[in-house]
Parts: sequence; structure tokens; C-alpha cells
Amino acid sequence: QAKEQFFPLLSYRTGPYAPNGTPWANGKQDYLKMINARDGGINGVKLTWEECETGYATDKGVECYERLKSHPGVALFDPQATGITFALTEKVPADKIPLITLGYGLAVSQDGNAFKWNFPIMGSYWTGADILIQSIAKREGGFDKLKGKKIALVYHDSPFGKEPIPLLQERAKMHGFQLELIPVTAPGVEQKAAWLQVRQQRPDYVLLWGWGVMNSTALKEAQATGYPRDKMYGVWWSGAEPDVKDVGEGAKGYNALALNTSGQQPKVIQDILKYVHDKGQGTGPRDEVGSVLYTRGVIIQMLGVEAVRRAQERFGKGKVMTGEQVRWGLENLALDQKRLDALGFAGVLRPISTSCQDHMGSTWARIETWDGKQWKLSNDWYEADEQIIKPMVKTGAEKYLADKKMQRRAPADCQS
Amino acid sequence: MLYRENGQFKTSYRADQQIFPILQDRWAMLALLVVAYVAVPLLASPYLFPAVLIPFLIMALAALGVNILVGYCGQISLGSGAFMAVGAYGAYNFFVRIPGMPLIAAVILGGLCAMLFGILFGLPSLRVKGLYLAVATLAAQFFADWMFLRIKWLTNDSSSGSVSVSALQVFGFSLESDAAKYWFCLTVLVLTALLAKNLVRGAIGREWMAIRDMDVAAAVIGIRPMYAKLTAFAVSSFIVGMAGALWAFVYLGAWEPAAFSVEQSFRLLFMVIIGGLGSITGAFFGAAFIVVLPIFLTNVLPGFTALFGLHIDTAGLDHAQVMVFGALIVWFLVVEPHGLARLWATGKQKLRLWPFPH
Amino acid sequence: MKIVDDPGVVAAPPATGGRKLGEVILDVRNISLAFGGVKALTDISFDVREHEVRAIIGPNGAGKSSLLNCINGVYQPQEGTITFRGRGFHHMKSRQVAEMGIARTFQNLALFKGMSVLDNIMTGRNLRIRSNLLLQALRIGPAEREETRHREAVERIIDFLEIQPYRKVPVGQLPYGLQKRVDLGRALAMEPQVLLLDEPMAGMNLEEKQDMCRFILDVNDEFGTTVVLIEHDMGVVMDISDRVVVLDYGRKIGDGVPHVVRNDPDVIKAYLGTQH
Amino acid sequence: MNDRKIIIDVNGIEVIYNHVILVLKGVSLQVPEGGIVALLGGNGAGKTTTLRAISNLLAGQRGAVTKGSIELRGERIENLTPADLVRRGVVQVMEGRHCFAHLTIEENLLTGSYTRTSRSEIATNLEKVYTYFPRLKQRRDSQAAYTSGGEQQMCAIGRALMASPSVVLLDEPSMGLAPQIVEEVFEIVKDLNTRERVTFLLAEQNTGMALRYAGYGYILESGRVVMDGPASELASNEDVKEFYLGVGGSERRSFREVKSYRRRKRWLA
Amino acid sequence: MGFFLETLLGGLMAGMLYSLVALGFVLIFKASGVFNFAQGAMVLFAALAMARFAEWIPAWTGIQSLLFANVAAFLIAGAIMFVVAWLIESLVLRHLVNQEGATLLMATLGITYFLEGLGQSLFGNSIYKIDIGMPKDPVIAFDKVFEGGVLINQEDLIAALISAALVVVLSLFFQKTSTGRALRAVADDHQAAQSIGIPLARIWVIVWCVAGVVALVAGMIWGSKLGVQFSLATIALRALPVVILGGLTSVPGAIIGGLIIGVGEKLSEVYIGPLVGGGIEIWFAYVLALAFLLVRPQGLFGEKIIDRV
Ligand SMILES: Nc1ncnc2c1ncn2[C@@H]1O[C@H](COP(=O)(O)OP(=O)(O)OP(=O)(O)O)[C@@H](O)[C@H]1O
Ligand SMILES: Nc1ncnc2c1ncn2[C@@H]1O[C@H](COP(=O)(O)OP(=O)(O)OP(=O)(O)O)[C@@H](O)[C@H]1O
Ligand SMILES: [Mg+2]
Ligand SMILES: [Mg+2]
Repeated sequence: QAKEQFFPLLSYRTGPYAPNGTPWANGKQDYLKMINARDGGINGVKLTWEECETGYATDKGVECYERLKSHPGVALFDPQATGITFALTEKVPADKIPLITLGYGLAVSQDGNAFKWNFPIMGSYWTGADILIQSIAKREGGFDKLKGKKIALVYHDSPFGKEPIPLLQERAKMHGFQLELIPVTAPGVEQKAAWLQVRQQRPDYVLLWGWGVMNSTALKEAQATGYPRDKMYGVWWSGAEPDVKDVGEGAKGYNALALNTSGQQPKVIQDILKYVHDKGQGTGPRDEVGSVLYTRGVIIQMLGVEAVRRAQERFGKGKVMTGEQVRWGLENLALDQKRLDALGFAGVLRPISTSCQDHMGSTWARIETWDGKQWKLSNDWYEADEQIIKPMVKTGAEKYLADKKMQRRAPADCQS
Repeated sequence: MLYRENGQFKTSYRADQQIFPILQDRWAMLALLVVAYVAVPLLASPYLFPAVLIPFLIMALAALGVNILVGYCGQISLGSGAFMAVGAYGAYNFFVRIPGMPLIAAVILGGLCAMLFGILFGLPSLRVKGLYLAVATLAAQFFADWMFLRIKWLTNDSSSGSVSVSALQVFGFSLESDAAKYWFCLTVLVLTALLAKNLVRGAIGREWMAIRDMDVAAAVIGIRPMYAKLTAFAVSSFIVGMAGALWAFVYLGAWEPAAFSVEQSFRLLFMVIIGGLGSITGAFFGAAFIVVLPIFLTNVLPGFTALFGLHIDTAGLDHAQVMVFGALIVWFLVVEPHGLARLWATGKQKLRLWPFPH
Repeated sequence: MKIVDDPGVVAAPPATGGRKLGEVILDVRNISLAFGGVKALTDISFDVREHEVRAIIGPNGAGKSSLLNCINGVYQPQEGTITFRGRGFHHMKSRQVAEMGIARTFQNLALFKGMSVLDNIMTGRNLRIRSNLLLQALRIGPAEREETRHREAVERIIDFLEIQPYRKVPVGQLPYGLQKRVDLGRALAMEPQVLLLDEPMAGMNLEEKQDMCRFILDVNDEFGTTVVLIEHDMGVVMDISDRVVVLDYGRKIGDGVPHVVRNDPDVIKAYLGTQH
Repeated sequence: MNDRKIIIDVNGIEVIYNHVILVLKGVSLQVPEGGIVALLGGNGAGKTTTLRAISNLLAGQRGAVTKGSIELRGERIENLTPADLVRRGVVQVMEGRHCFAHLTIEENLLTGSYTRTSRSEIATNLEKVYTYFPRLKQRRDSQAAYTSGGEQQMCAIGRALMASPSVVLLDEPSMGLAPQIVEEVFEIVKDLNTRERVTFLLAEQNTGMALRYAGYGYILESGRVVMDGPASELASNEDVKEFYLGVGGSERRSFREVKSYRRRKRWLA
Repeated sequence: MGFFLETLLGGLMAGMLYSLVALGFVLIFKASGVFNFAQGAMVLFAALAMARFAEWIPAWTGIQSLLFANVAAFLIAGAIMFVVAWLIESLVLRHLVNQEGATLLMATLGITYFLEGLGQSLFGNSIYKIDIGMPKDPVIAFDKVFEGGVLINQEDLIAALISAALVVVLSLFFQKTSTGRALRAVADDHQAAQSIGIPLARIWVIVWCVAGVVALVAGMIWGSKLGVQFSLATIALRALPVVILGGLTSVPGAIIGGLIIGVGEKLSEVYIGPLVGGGIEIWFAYVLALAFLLVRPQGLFGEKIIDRV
């Protein structure tokens, strides 16, 4: 039996969210291919994978999970959808497989003491929303300037879109700005009423919390109603190429959160081009390599691979790790700048270090702006304000535990 | 000539009124139950249970409910997803708000919530008919979608609108294992199917079918359209609501309103039409077709194309799967417009004549 | 009305005219019905006596079916009243009419196509079902017994109409003539006091018509059921009806015993044609 | 009938509905050019099915011809569409009216002339139908669904005539019509037959009437032809007299006096 | 006041865009009694074809003219829709003559799946652009009359005009020609239509083809507004209340229904939405349509539902 670590890849290359799901899924696959080609796997353990199409639908996602979960050598699942994450959160403890939900999923699952198997690494919707408010405050010249301002949240009417609301309400209370909530029914192809409301309310800023076709439609409607694009701030799921390419000049000035850079300069991307695409084994088209969502896929997969590597350090190099062991690896990630540079991710993202209590590891993000042709990253990094988020996470996690009649993990549990 | 009823004389109307008047059918049914209760759990893999069998059972239950409304009473409904959602969230609220609420009671109470909702949205059927009604029932669907996203109380104040349940128990037995879940769903399904069968072959069932086939004539022989339609809505949405509760509690464990989206409504309608309108067995065939076939295709197509040396990527696979699925629907309809259940009945009829052609 | 067990033994019916008719059971007074510009019925009055066979004839489009529809509560006449056993109605609800014991058959076959012959006729008993939904679902005790009781009654009708072999056949697949019989069976299952028949013999050959006449007369003789009959076959009308109403263009142009009506020049002109 | 050319030749056909119900068990019949042929038989004998087989309308009923052949003027027609047949002059008047419910009577008639292109021909045909059925003219603007049963029957017959057919398959034309209209319908048949040499194949329950106007007759029982012959011969046959004409023995019997235990004598089956 | 007008106008124009999709439903229903669920998939399919060919043609021919690319792509997509119509007739409808509505509905669902799969595997599943030179930026009118003026979306205005023109042409076709009458006859009774010589096959190809072209126009306009990708098929769900409110059998009904739904849904979202948390427009549209149905069960202009005994 060959030593193989198996990565189940849930993806959606079809359906309403396919334009965004595809580059993401390609990045994930290409990274695995590259590791196999360049390093021969992790310490000699080959990486294998299987893709399963969810179409962003929960029941199909669950079916995929059930199909792939008992595959030998399963490491972790990345559900790629908020709805599937909810369903799997209930299932993984029994199966002992960790979930990695980079930049999405449940905000409260940052609390590793309550959510042993969930890893919302690098950010949740709460940290994202928090950073957006920070950057707006900075633009205005301080939090005190937010007083009396009006900020509208145009959001995908689903748990994904609703997650940031509690945080924004908290911030609104703190700084005295007015928060307008404008839901858009999924998938978001008809937004006329929403933008009429924007026109009526004349908010100073619009936060865009969309996914898939909703983003480009929102930008087009903004153009059609004459709302200034540079007053619009999107979450990191509203800041990729498919969201703006089609709008082109019309989206000029629009800002979005960036978890990562884009472009083909980073060494890891170069490696992918060299070891995978040059060999004709690329999953998608070559010019998509290095795009925003593609790079995010690469990062997710890198975290998975590093978690396995970390686990091997403890449980035995060159062995196939179990889900439980990989979970430990995810909980003890220590990707400092040096490590990132070595991995070829210099400048792509900030260092990450997770712990038993903190399953997020990093809450840093930047703002990028669309100049009509491409995304331009600003150099200011923001970190979500712990003072605000921590208590909220704690209360949320407590409620979850109470509902489930579960206990917080004992400190001893963190050692296993 | 193994399968024939000749020589089986009924000595009373009671005997003739049995669900399976033919001896062979009774044995076959018994065998089927034994297989379902004993053999399947022994043979099924850890994948089959949660990914195929349980969704099949729950969807068959839902299709059964929809079939009562659409197939028996002729009121085409596209709001079944909403009834499922009401059942699920209704059961959820009873389950989490009332300490010690047993699962079965919660599921039934969820069904009752769905029943009230169903009656409410069934009221327009007194005036609106056919496709107009079908489209109008979408109002229920979108309203329910909205309601569970917007009214926080219904989701126990969860910030995102998604909720979860765990530690399910039935009469003190834990429902953690897949086999236990399977048995539970199977039992609910078998019992409901039995009750539903009794209803449709009894007086109320005849009222429904009369309304479906010719409502003016039905009124003339003293059937009250209002009563017949509203009971159909009530019974149907009760069953669909229970299915919704099971889908949420047993299959998903955690869910958001999108789990019961309009696609779900459509899928349920497909099931009853493909399976056979106005047939209890049809619900089973339909659920099998719609739930199992895509999964089967996804599992089989890559191997199949590999035979020809073709590699097919996930997207291509999904497209191929969807196309084959669509083509099969059309093909089955061309072969037998009245659904798989009718195809099955025709097959049985042929078997009865066998080895003679006619 | 009780359906007899043995339909074979039927006493020879008394000859036309010599029959004893009862009181007026159904009285139609000054009924008018219009659809937009079309006057289907204008000021129609006639009565039906208990136990009689009352025929309604008239050219196509004269308003015969509409008249039955008014009695039945399918159409609501704009004017006039209908009195049943002394109770007057301006308009009636279908369900009320059924409860009072008026049943009917339809010209264009209004059977429940997807259901078997047995089920179709069983629907005629639905008014009498007493067990509630829950009992029916569980099918225990009283519900089961009730079902069996009604089944017996229906089986007697099936025997009577000689359609035993088709019991379990979906009616949509039956030939036209048999469907007409099932239609009659469904009406009979209601055990009505008044039976309204709309062209029960259309599309039948002679022998089948004879059978149908026999059924109608048996019901009439045996149970004293009053029959109101629309029919275009004059032979049938002459032979089996006690009194005849003639309609033309929504107006009544004749009313009386068959041989009188038949020789009425107005009726001949409007309906029968000169050949007869 | 040997002196005339055969226009429709049905040769030993079997028809099965729904893949299992065998209805026609080898029916053969010939219709001579310019003739009137009656198809008689009790309920469920298979008359309608035979007509459907000829006009190729079986598919919509999920029926199929499984054996035998059907020829129109020597050409096999099993694979033609009903529309092709209409263009070859064969039109069927379907049992049970089948008017287009939402169209007015006049629109119904006009759709009947779908295969005709000449405006003047259509206009003449329409006039002709209106003279045949004055009642239709009165109700020309009402939707067909809201006309009486008899009016619909006239509409169905008239609609078929609008196609200027050379062969008409008439299924129970007299059903639901008032006596004098029945008479008229048969007069129309005779009229068209003699003046325009239209061939008729008519399935009828009204045996007396049918045999009076037809030249030749076939009697069907349970999907088989049990007797055929010139109409006059059939009309004088004792069995036919007794069972179809009701004049068995000596006199016409009253419907009131028919003995209830008398059962039909079957020729076959 | 200015804002109210603006909402009203926005609603009217959104409604016209719905009508365009609704029209496809009405056409096929009116002409064959089939409730064509595949209409949404046809919009997607046609739009995908048009978008991709408009992209490929300059690459193949070397001619860089946008106009040429668009016209050629439109024609090719139209031809493809013709082939689709022909295939649907000969592979599906032909075999389902005289079947019940539910069966036919189901068959169109099968077609929906097939077209969605086929469209995406032939033309790709990413997001594509249709650029027919629609003006994207708003104009402000009446800024002298109201404060802030009334904002008018030129793109929508043009689209609304196109759909109005289409509706006029099609209603004339149905009312005035003998083919129009034949189509209505087919919808009433397949078999009777066959029996008097109406060639169902040809009729159906024609109708589905026309519906295909209507879908193409709808796809082009919506595609130019939203970009062409899978979600375009879901527009059908927004058009359904329009169809039933206007009446399943009425071409002008599609327009009036569209206007009523468009206005109703936008006004409700803007004025009632904020009171109850928003997001109500989609169910409000359905409830509005339902309310109308309670008064007229056949929709505003639909043919009366006939039930007679
Ligand atoms: N669509 C169908 N499916 C199944 N069986 C059918 C169908 N149509 C007719 N039959 C059967 O075929 C047999 C012959 O029917 P057909 O309609 O041809 O008789 P018919 O001679 O025209 O009778 P009638 O005088 O009552 O019209 C009948 O037994 C009938 O039950
Ligand atoms: N619902 C309706 N709407 C409009 N007109 C109607 C309606 N019902 C009946 N009519 C018209 O009323 C007149 C009488 O119809 P009715 O059906 O009562 O005639 P009938 O005497 O039964 O004729 P037939 O012997 O042909 O069945 C007809 O002209 C018919 O068109
Ligand atoms: Mg009548
Ligand atoms: Mg017949």
C-alpha cells in the first residue's frame, strides 16, 4: 500500500456560483499537483485528491462528504460554502475530520475551545466587517468622524450575508453611525429595488456582501443608479476578477477586502506554472493562475499541506496522518514570515499561528481597489479589533455549547 | 405462469378490499419489508446509509405527501419546499424550546405546523386552479424562505438564521449511528405509507380523486370541494412537514432556509410525476429516480467514460450527469407518460399473461 | 330506496297511462336563465310528480341540459324558484341538492376518469360516510365495517347494471356505452328520490337502449324513484315516460302525456320533423 | 361492390392499447370509392378503434397497429401522419365531439379548412356548412365549450366538411342529435355522396338509420368482423333484425315490454 | 415625489424585462398547451450561444467590428435555437401527443436539465459578456421639477421598447393569422387538431422556434445587463408571477402583468420592505399575482377556464 494523504475537494464548477468557484477549485488542485511534482509529496507521502461537485447546494455537499469521508488517508474538508459548513459542523466530530473554512463559515467557530473541528483560518465575517469599518474610519479621518454617517449593507439574503450584521450593529452603537440593511434575494440577479433604496437613503458608504453573480450585478446597478463606486466596500468574496471584469470601467474605484495578493509574481505561483502548467497538467487555463480566488485556493491547500506536515512532525514523519492528527496540525500551525518565504508565499499573506483557543490564526487583511483593469492593493494592513470580536465570539460559543449541552474542552484536551 | 391471480377467489368484500389482494403480492411485500429492515442494514456500507438510503427514505416520505395533494387531489403545488421548511423549523422550535421534548413528538408537532401553513396556503385553491394554482403556491415557497431568514424568533435568535440539533434520541435509543437513523426513517415511512394508503383507498381518497378528475360532477354528487381540497392540503402538508423535520434533524443536522429552497419544491414535484401521479408506490419510484439516479450517475459515469479512454472533469461530469438525467426523464415519459408506477403495473400485467403475449 | 338483491325478477310494469302518480315532488316555477346575450331558458315552469318518469325533449340547444343544471345547482337561474317537497329555493347549492336526494347523470360523461368503476360508484356513497379522517387512516373497526357495508350496496348496483367484469377497470378505458352505465350506477348509489338523466341512451345501439330502459324502469318501479329524463330517441320517450315537457329555444312549447305531445303540431314542427 | 375501385383497404389488422390490451383481432374491410360503408356493433366492439387505426390517430391513445396493413388507394398509410392523410382527403370526425373549447364556433369551422388555401373555397365551404346547420350560424360567435351537446356535434361534423374531404370517417354522427337533425345529417351524407362523390365510412349505433343510407355494412363483435354484406341483405337478416333493429319476429317491441332476462346472442367469443 | 416617480419608472421597466421572459411561456402555452419550464434554460442557452459566438467570431474571421460580431452571433444563436426547437419536437413532443399537462410539464423539465447541461458544456460555465453597446450610465430627468431629479436607466428604457415591439408583433400574429388560430386549436385539443389536418410537427417547430428567438432576445438583453452565466436561468422564476397575473394565454397580458408586477414589487420593497426587514419583493410579487387570481382565476387577460358538464 502506497502512502497517500487524501484531500477531498468539494467544489462547484457548475451552477450559479461557478464563475467564482472554478478558479478557487483550480488553485486548490494545482497546489497539490505542484507539491507532488516538486517535493514528491510531504516527506514522501504522496498527495491524492478527488473532486466532488456540490453546486453550492447543501444536500449535494453532504452527499459528497459522506462519499469521500471514509476514503483512506482523508486529511480535512474544505466545504467551500457556508451552508455546507453548517451541515458538516454537526457531522465532523463523529467522524473526526477537521473542517477548514478560510474566510467563511461560522464566525463563532474561531473559538477552538468550543469548536474543536472547525478552522476559520485568516478571518471570519466578523473580522472582515470589522476591518471594513476600520478602513472607512481611516478614510474619514478617525472613528469619531463616523458619527452621524450612514452605512448601508447590501447583502446576499442567506446566512452568509447575515453573519456580519451583529458585528456591524455593535460598531454602529459604538461610533454612532446609522446602519441600513438591504437584503438581496439569492442568487441576486434582480437588484433594482435594493439600489433604489440606496438612492433613496443616500448612504455615505455601501458595504457589499455578495457572492457570485450578485457582485457584478450590484456594481452594474450602482453604475446605473449613479452611486459612486469608490464609496463601495466589498468583503473578500466580492473582490475577485469575475466580479468586476465584466463591469470593467464601470467598477472603477470600487474597494474590496483582500486576504491575499493576486498576480503571478509570487514564487509559489511561479512554481505552479513551472511544475504543473508547463507540463501541461494545469487544471484550468494558464492566465487564470494567480488570480484572486485562484491564489486563495492555493493558500487553503497550502494550509492543509502544512497542517499535515506539522502533524507529521509530531506523529511521525513520512506517515499518513489521520483526520484527528491533521486537526492537531491545524491547531498548531506556526507559519511565521520565514516559513512563508520558504514556502514561496512571501508577500502573499501575513504570518499565521493557531492555537487551541484560537482557530483563526490571523485576522489581518488589506483593501484593494479596482482601477478599471486590475486590482490595486493598498499597503495598509488592518487587524480586526480583538476587544470587540473576542467577547462576541465568546458569548456566541457559550450559547452554542449551552444549546448542545456540551462542555468547553479541558486544557488537557488541547494536548491530544 | 408464476404470477397470476386465477384461483384466488375472495369470499368477502373485506378480503377484496385488502391492500394487496393477490397472495403473491402479499408475500412480495413481506419479503421487501424483511429485506428493508434486516438485509439492507447488514449489507449497506457506511456511505450508502447517510448518502443514499436516508435521503431516499425521507424524500420518499415527502413525495408521498406531495402525491396526495398533486396526484390524488390534482392540486399542483410548488410550495412543498415551504411545507418542509415549516415542518423543520416548527419541530426545531418545539425541540429546543420545550425541555425534554421527545423527538417523535417534535416531528409530529412540526408536521402539524406545516399542516396549518398548508391549509392557509391551500385556501386560494378554492378559486384558483391548475397551473395558476401551481404558480401561486410559489408564494408559499418564497414567503417561507423569507420568513425563516427574517423572523429571528423562529430560528431561536441565531444571528445567521441557521440552526442545528444534536443528541437525538428515540425512546431512549440514541440516533447517532447511521443504521439507527435508517431504521427510524424507515419506520416513519412505512407507517405513514400505510396510513396514507388507507386514506387514499377510503372515502376521503375517493373524494380527492373525484375533485381531481371532475370537480363539477363531484360537487353534484355531494362532495364539498372545500373540504376535500383543504383536507388534501392538510394531510399532504402534514406528511411533507414531517419529512422536512426528518430531513433537517436526521439528514442535515444543521440547516439554513436554503436547504428547503424552491429547487426542493421542484424536485418533489418531479418525483411524483416521474414516479406516477396518484400512486403510493409511485412516490417510492420517483424518490428513487430523483435522489438515487444522479448519485448513481456521478459514481458510474467516470468509470464509463474511462472505458473509452476519456477523462472527464468535475464540471463536465456534472453536466453530463444533468444531461443524462434530463434525457432519462424524457425517455421514461415517452415510454410511459403516467410514470414509473404505471410502467411497473403494466409490467406486472404482462407477467400475469406470461408466457402468452396478450 | 334499497337496491334489491336480485334484479332478475322484476314484476311486469303497468302499462303507460294506467300508472298511479303521486304528489308533486319537484316544482319548477318561472325559471329564466341567460348567459350574456344567450337566453338559455325563458320563464319555464313545470312539475314532477312522485314516482313518475318525466321526459324533457326538444331540439339541440333548446335548454334541456341547462334546466337540469339549474335544478342541480350547477347553474344559478336569474329568475324563478324551484320547490322540492314543499321547500322553495331561489337557487340551490350542489351539495344541498345532493343531500336532499336528487342525483343525476351527465350528457358529456362526467365520470372520474382516473378511478376504477368500483371507486366511481363508491363516490356516490360518500354523502353517507360517517367515520372521520383519523378512523379512515387507521381503518379500524367502524371505519372498516362502514366501508364494507357501502361496498356491499355498491356491489348490488354493479350486479344490477351487469358490469361485474369491469369493476377494477379505470373508467377512461371503457367503451362509451359502459361509461354511461357507470354514470347511472354512480347516481343510483346515492339512493336518490329523484334521478335526473341527461341523454342516458345516446350512443347506444338498440339492445343497449333496451337494457338501459330496463334499468330505468326497474329503479322507477321497484323503489319508486322519480325519474326526469332527457332523450332524443322518440321511441324510448314514447314508451317509458309518463309525461313529456317540450322545450324550444328556451321556451316551453308543450307539456303532457306522450301521445298527445307527439301529435302536437308545434312539437312536430320544432322538433320531430315531418317524417315522424 | 366489386365493380368499384377500393379506396380504403384494411387487411387483418390487430390493435393493441398500452402494449397489453388487444382490441382488434384481425379486422379486414374494404371501402369502395364513392361508397357509404357502415360499421356496426355494440359498445366496445372496436369501431372507434378501427377508424382511429385508419386515420392514424391511435398514437395519441397509446395504441398501435401490430399486424396487418392499411392501404389508401393502394398506398400503405400506416406511417403517414394524420395531417398527411387529411391532405390526401381523409378526415375523421371523432367520437365525442372534440371541439376546440376556447375557439368560437366559426373559428372552429375555419380551422377545419387549415389544409385549404383558396379563400373562395373556404368561404363557400363555410356557407355550405351554415346552410346544412343553421343552428351553427346562430351560435357562430359563442365559444364552443359553451354550446350544447348537439351544437358541438354539428360543429364537429361541419368542421370536417370544411376540409373538402374525399373520404370521411364518421364516428357516431347521430349521437346526441335531435331526431330531425339526425335525419338531416344522413341526408347530408347522402347528398355529398351522390353529388360530390365523397366516400363515407361510418361507425354508428343507430343501425336502422345507418343501414338505410349505407351501401354495405360490417358488423363488429369483440374486435372481429362477424358479418358483412350489402346493407339491404343485412337489414333483412333475422339476427340483425332482432338484435340491432328491434323488429325480430314480427313487430317492433315497446321498450317497456322488453323481457329483462333476454340476453344477447353472440356470434363469436 | 421625485423618488416615488423614479421607483415607479424603475418598476415599469423591470416589469417590461420580465415580460420578455414571460412572453416565451405564453407563446408556447398558448400554442400547444404546454407549460414550458424550459423557458429559463432556453434563455440561458441562447444567451450563452450568442455571447460565445460574439467572442469567437472576431477570433475566427479576424473582423474586429463589434456590430458584425453581434449580428453574426445573433443569427447563429437564432439558427441554434431553431435546431433546438426541431430536436425538441422530434425527440420529445411528437411522442407525447395528447398527454396530460402534468406529463408535458415534466417533459419540459427534462429538457431544462438537458439544455442546462448541454449549454454549459458547449459554451462554458464562467461568466461571459454580451456587449451590444447599451448605454450604462444613468440620465437625470426633470431635475428642474423635483429635487434631485428622476433617474432614468437608459439601458432599461431601450430594453423595454424592444419588448413592447415584440409583444405587439406577436399579438397581431396570434389574433390575425390562420396559423395563429391553428395554434390555439392545438392548445385546446391535440388529437382533434390532428384529425382535421393541422400538422402538429410543423406547428410545434414553428412555435418553439419563435419562443427560442424570444428567449434569445430576452437572453441578449438580460445578458447585457447581468452578464451571461447560469443564474440567468433563474430569471424565469421572476417572470412566473407575471405570466399568471397576465393570464397564461394572453400575449398582451404578459406586458400588462409585467408592468403591474414590476411596479408592485419595487414599490413594496422600497416602501414596505424597510418596515419588515426587506427582501420581500419576490414573495410580494407572487402574493400580488395571487390576489389578482382570487378575483380573476384565469389572470387578467387569460382565457376563461372552462369547466362545464
Ligand atoms: N385508450 C384506450 N386504452 C385502453 N383501452 C381502450 C382504449 N380505447 C378503447 N379501448 C378499449 O378498446 C375496446 C374497443 O373500444 P372502441 O372505442 O373501439 O369501441 P366502439 O366499438 O367504438 O364502442 P362504442 O360504441 O362504445 O364507442 C373497448 O373495450 C375499450 O375498452
Ligand atoms: N355555460 C354556458 N355559457 C353560455 N351558454 C351556454 C352555457 N350553457 C348552455 N349555454 C347555451 O344555452 C343553450 C342551451 O344549452 P343546453 O345545453 O341546455 O341545450 P340542450 O337542450 O341540452 O341541447 P342538446 O340536446 O344539444 O344537448 C345553448 O344554446 C347553449 O349554447
Ligand atoms: Mg344537452
Ligand atoms: Mg366508439
